[in-house]
Amino acid sequence: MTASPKVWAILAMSTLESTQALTSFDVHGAANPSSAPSRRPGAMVSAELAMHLLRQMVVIREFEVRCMQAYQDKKIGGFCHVYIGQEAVAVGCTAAIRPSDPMVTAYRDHGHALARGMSANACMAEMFGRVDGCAKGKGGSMHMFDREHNLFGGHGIVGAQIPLGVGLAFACKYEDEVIHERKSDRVALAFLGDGALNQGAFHEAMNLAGLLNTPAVIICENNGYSMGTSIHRGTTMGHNLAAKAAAYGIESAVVDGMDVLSVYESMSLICDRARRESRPAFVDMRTYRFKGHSMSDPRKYRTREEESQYEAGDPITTMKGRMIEAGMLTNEAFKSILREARAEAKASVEFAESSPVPAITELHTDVFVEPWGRYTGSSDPKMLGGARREPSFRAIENSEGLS
Amino acid sequence: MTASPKVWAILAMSTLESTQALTSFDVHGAANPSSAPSRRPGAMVSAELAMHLLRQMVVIREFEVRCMQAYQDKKIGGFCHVYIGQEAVAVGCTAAIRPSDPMVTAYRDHGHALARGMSANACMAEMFGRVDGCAKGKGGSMHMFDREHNLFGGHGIVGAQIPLGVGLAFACKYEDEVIHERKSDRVALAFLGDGALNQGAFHEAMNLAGLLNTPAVIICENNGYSMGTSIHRGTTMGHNLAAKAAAYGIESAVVDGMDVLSVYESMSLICDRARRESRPAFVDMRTYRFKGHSMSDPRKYRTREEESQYEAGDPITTMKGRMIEAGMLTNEAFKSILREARAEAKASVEFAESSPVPAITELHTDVFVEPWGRYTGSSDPKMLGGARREPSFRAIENSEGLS
Amino acid sequence: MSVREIEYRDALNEAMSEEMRRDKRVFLLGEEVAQYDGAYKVSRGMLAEFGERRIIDTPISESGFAGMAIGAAMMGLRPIVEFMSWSFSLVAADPILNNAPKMLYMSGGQFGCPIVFRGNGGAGGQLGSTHSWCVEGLYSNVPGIKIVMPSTPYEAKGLLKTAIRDDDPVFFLESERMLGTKGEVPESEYLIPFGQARIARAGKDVTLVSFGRPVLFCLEAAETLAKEGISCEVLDMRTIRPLDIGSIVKSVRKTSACVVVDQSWSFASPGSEVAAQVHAACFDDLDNFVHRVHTVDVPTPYATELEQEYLPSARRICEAVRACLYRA
Amino acid sequence: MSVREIEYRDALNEAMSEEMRRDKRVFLLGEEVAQYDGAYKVSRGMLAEFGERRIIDTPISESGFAGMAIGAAMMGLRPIVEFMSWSFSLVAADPILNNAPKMLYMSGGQFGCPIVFRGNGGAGGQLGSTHSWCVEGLYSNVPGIKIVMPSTPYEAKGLLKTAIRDDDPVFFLESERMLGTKGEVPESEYLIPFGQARIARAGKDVTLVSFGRPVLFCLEAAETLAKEGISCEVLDMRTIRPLDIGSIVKSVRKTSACVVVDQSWSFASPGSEVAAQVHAACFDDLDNFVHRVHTVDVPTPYATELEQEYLPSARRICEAVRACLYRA
Ligand SMILES: Cc1ncc(C[n+]2csc(CCOP(=O)(O)OP(=O)(O)O)c2C)c(N)n1
Ligand SMILES: Cc1ncc(C[n+]2csc(CCOP(=O)(O)OP(=O)(O)O)c2C)c(N)n1
Ligand SMILES: [Mg+2]
Ligand SMILES: [Mg+2]
Repeated sequence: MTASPKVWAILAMSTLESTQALTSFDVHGAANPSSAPSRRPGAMVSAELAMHLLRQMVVIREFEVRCMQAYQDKKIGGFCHVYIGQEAVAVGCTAAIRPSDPMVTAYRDHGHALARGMSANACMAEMFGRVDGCAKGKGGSMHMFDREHNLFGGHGIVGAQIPLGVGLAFACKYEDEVIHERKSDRVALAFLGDGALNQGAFHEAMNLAGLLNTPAVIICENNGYSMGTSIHRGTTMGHNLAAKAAAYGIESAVVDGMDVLSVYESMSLICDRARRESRPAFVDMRTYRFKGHSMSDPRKYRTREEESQYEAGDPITTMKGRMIEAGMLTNEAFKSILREARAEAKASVEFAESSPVPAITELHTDVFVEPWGRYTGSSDPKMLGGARREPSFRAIENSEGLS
Repeated sequence: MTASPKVWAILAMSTLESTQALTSFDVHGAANPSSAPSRRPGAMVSAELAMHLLRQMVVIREFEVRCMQAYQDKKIGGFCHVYIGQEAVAVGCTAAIRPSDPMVTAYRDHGHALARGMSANACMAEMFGRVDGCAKGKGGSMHMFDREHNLFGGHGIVGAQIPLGVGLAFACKYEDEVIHERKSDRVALAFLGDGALNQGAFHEAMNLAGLLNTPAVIICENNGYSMGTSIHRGTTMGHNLAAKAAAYGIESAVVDGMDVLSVYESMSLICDRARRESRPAFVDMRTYRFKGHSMSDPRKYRTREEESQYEAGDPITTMKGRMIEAGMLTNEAFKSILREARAEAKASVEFAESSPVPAITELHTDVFVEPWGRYTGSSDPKMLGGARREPSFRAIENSEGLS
Repeated sequence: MSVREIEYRDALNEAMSEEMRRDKRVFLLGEEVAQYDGAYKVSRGMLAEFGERRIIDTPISESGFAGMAIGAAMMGLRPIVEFMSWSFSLVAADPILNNAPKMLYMSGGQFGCPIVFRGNGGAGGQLGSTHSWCVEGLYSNVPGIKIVMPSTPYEAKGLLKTAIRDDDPVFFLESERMLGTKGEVPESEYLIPFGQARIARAGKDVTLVSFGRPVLFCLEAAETLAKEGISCEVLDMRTIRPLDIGSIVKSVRKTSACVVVDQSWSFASPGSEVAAQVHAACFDDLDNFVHRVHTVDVPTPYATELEQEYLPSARRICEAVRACLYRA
Repeated sequence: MSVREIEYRDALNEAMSEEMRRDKRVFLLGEEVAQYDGAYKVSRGMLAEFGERRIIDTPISESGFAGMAIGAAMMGLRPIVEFMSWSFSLVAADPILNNAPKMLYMSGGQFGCPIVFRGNGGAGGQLGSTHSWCVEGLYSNVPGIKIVMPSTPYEAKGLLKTAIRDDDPVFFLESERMLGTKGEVPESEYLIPFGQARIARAGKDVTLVSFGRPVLFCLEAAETLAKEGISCEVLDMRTIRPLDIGSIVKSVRKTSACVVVDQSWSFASPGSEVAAQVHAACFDDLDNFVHRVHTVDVPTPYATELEQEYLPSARRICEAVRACLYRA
């Protein structure tokens, strides 16, 4: 809310390589930057941008709180994975790229959608299964797509989005260089969870990215758990994911995902290099999810003490404190941000509730781009369920072979 | 043929880590032990064993020559991938393990089958599609199985055998430790080609082996090519596969696969450790296939010069020379080995030719272990092809639900 | 014989636990099966009883651990592989379809593959397109596997025990929608053989053929139709492969009408197979063509109203029966 | 219009090359497609013409490069993905079945997936169990894809051009057994629309329905049967999805007899679907049930004698036709 375009120093990109001692509740293992004591000054961020980052994180937080509530109220169905605790990642990453840079993520995708620019209304309405949802209610919580904002989903199958992300990067380069014959400077982001590291898709995608030099930045949102499995129980070398990237000759960085400025600056550097040199990169983004895996997770696999330790590093509180310290924010101003975000989140629930249920005819749309023409396959409702003695085959009359 | 149990020094296990300069035709890249000049003395091998290794290599070579001929004569169908040039690998590896250690490989599997103990007759008859084949002619060249000799295939899908191999190791340990409650000391070998490194199955299997500490020794028969694709065109970090193993915290070795003694000694050490410590290991086994990928490969992707350079390091010639030098072999003795091997290979062709074609009824056996009992599914030939107006359902009479 | 009511999930748990007590070669592996007690609590308490050597948490590597289990099965162990959802088995399609069902054949009878793959199948929980697979629509085309779809806790327990003792690969398709349903299950041991349909409800006007959860929809429809004077015979097939066509034919010869209810997509499905086989076997017996009720031939929608319309339902079954009996 | 005889493989090559000249968004990727000129020489010369940015050799990572291509298609490119064999597509089952066909639906119409997956399918070359998949038996259950099976060089070219221009995912199933077969192909451009069967041979006694290579077996059988006084109408369906049931029904209403010949396993196959649909649509027209000829319901054997017996063949088609016409 400070009008002056004040600039200030932020944390540098964390590319910690040393093996630090584990703190008592360090779920990640060595090299956890949030426990790194010394921080050196790095690039600059404008007050405007700082405010933007803070505001987005707060909006996501408030949105997710409403989302949990709506789920408890059974207004949202299916699986629902909230992003609380990880806000700095999506917010910092999307701030570091351009609107024309495509991006793809997994099923814990509300934060990415909002950070990318999807309206809270469209996102909430999607979860309510309503026509004003980003996918008309056909995708749901795990499958958020936004063509306008270059968000290529929301994908429910663990790891499946990684090759897609490499494909987005490939396409940027191909489009710019082969079709338009100019040097490409786009980059694609592909997010994955730490559990997804163990899918073959990760391996194949990393090798392809490395071989074809696709400008894909592959970001492991390493929150230390895949469901109830801590990274060390599921992933070899979990304490040093750089080894995984090194297997493909891909450079990597460890970034403090609990610090939005660190995320922003690191990702800016990493993406700039990926653009410039047209090369992939891998990021071990250290973060933590404050809530359960999905809405039905008693979190017996970790202690409340561990949780509190991470909660003490809440990315919103941290950023807020930093901005107040820098004279960029007052408590008053923060309260109004919070108020606005709450109002926005609440409004999205109301919007979603009042948005119409999709017409039953929607069931049959979006199966194909090209109209079936004289399609006479079994999806013809008349063929199925036997509603009629003898189905009238739409096409019999004008049926003709080519020869 | 020397009766005296002479022993002699062999090459040490090659765990080269340094990056050596590439020789002009080095398909593997750095750290190719076959171009390493200095060799230090290592463990010992008895004359008897030396003779066994040489003889097996010669038998495989002669067998493969016959096999190519029979293929050209259209007596063998399907795909056929010969092992010429790589003999030292299967021979050295199988000599280093015990009969009770299980083993699994890919489709270039004749060498493994013979080295493991399958008779040339059974192997050749399988390729001829005859009842005396190891799988009664139902598997074919790519799918050689031998229960008696603990060979678990021969697998046609690139990479698919790697998780199976980890499963063999898992089962050894489980059987010995959980069922029989004694410390396990078995090890399982899983072979793969360098092209298979890029399958997701490799990644998932390596991670599982690392996590579960299965005593699986995973051996990449790195012949520098997958079909027409040199390792550097298909595999990131192809010059240093240790990086791939390191991604899973698995120790690895580079072994000179053109030198059967080196293979034998290295594998002995590696397998012993895997047994003792119940841990996996990865081996970058540097080798070369002298012939094309399969029988229809003009080998345009590499030069004849490169081929001659590797042919100069023929594992049989090398071993023969070494043994003559050590006074363990005469030219005469070698000739008789060759003669015997030729006779054996030739006999296998004759055997295969005279072995009966499987009865058509074999088509329907081995689908299930447990008899169908009152199975009435569509595999009933009477149901298909409409041979009869109204199929007689075997089971109608005695059909009865439980309630 | 004492009988209690227990949940479908507990019936599965009992089947596995009993077989694991009986045979040390049996073990369970999958994501979250051990420390978490199973994502859906099917393996609740099993880690405590059997220990971590036999109840094994795996990383999210379906292809890897399915393949690993197949290797172990070739060695004579008897793994039970839990797929948290059969929807996640697509990444493991190669090991489960190319290895398990063909090993015995390719090896000329040398290596069998006594393995059970089990997990939740089917849509209905608003999980959207990626998480709602009815894999029976895909996989039942493949010879060498047995496919089981239990519709009640009783069937779940008896069939799973048979599956674990079977020497061949078995695909065992449960339903998240049914895990909490209760039903009578005897205390004493029983097994249900494969390939024997159960007459879930006897009737005379029309034969309803189904497997798994849709059997419940059929029973619901039969109730409604009874009020209209239509008497339905409901066959719970229990296994898709082997298919007990004999029992179907017997019933259809009596009723002269057949409706098949299959929760998978229609095209090239178990439902098409039943229709085609009944058509062939009962050509002169049928008064109308075999009517079919499936999920609608589109990807699975998320919105609950669309999903409900998408699924086979008692309403749609009633419509099909009326049409089949010319009462529409 | 000038017509020449060219090989099936060259017809495919021409289709791709013409479309690549026409539209820079089209590119080809797969194992050995570039420097090796294609494992089966289908892409011969294309690297030379289009360069390595558009003809791309990939590592043996079917799941990875299929997924990568799908991502690129979502961005508006039009990839052609070559599977050296469809048998190798099982490792890519998740991207090709869970992503490509559902992207449009899940995104509410925002992201389409204009992609062609193509390669050899079917048994017959003594490749054994792992390498002989007829994936139409598995994949045709899934909505959102179009499945094409060309039986001649003419169909191959015209259908592949349509596939490349189509805005939806197309599975294009070629046959290694047919790559060398020659046929007439016009010099001038033509496209063949999807969902329109071709009457490969007109007849009046029985309708033979088939797709892909087995169409040739049908024609062979028809020749034999003609000598016995049986006149067969052979329908080459060209596409399995969409299925031109209209043309089938029209023919069956004329002949009153139908035999479907499908090289996949019988259970829950395109053949079952055709039988079930014809049964439903022609209930009063058929003089006998729809007879079916498939590969035998066992894993693919290696030995040539077993494999020949395993495959559908003119002999088995003749038997089925005679049985269907009560002439057995
Ligand atoms: C292939 C596949 N297997 C299993 C699942 C079920 N599943 C959904 S999320 C999840 C855990 C993923 O953990 P991680 O990748 O760390 O992401 P996070 O939930 O921590 O964001 C699992 C096992 C799935 N969706 N896809
Ligand atoms: C999943 C899969 N993709 C493709 C193939 C076709 N293919 C058979 S062998 C081969 C090359 C494998 O090379 P490599 O692993 O190096 O083994 P090598 O032939 O050198 O022994 C390919 C691509 C296959 N069998 N399986
Ligand atoms: Mg995680
Ligand atoms: Mg190789």
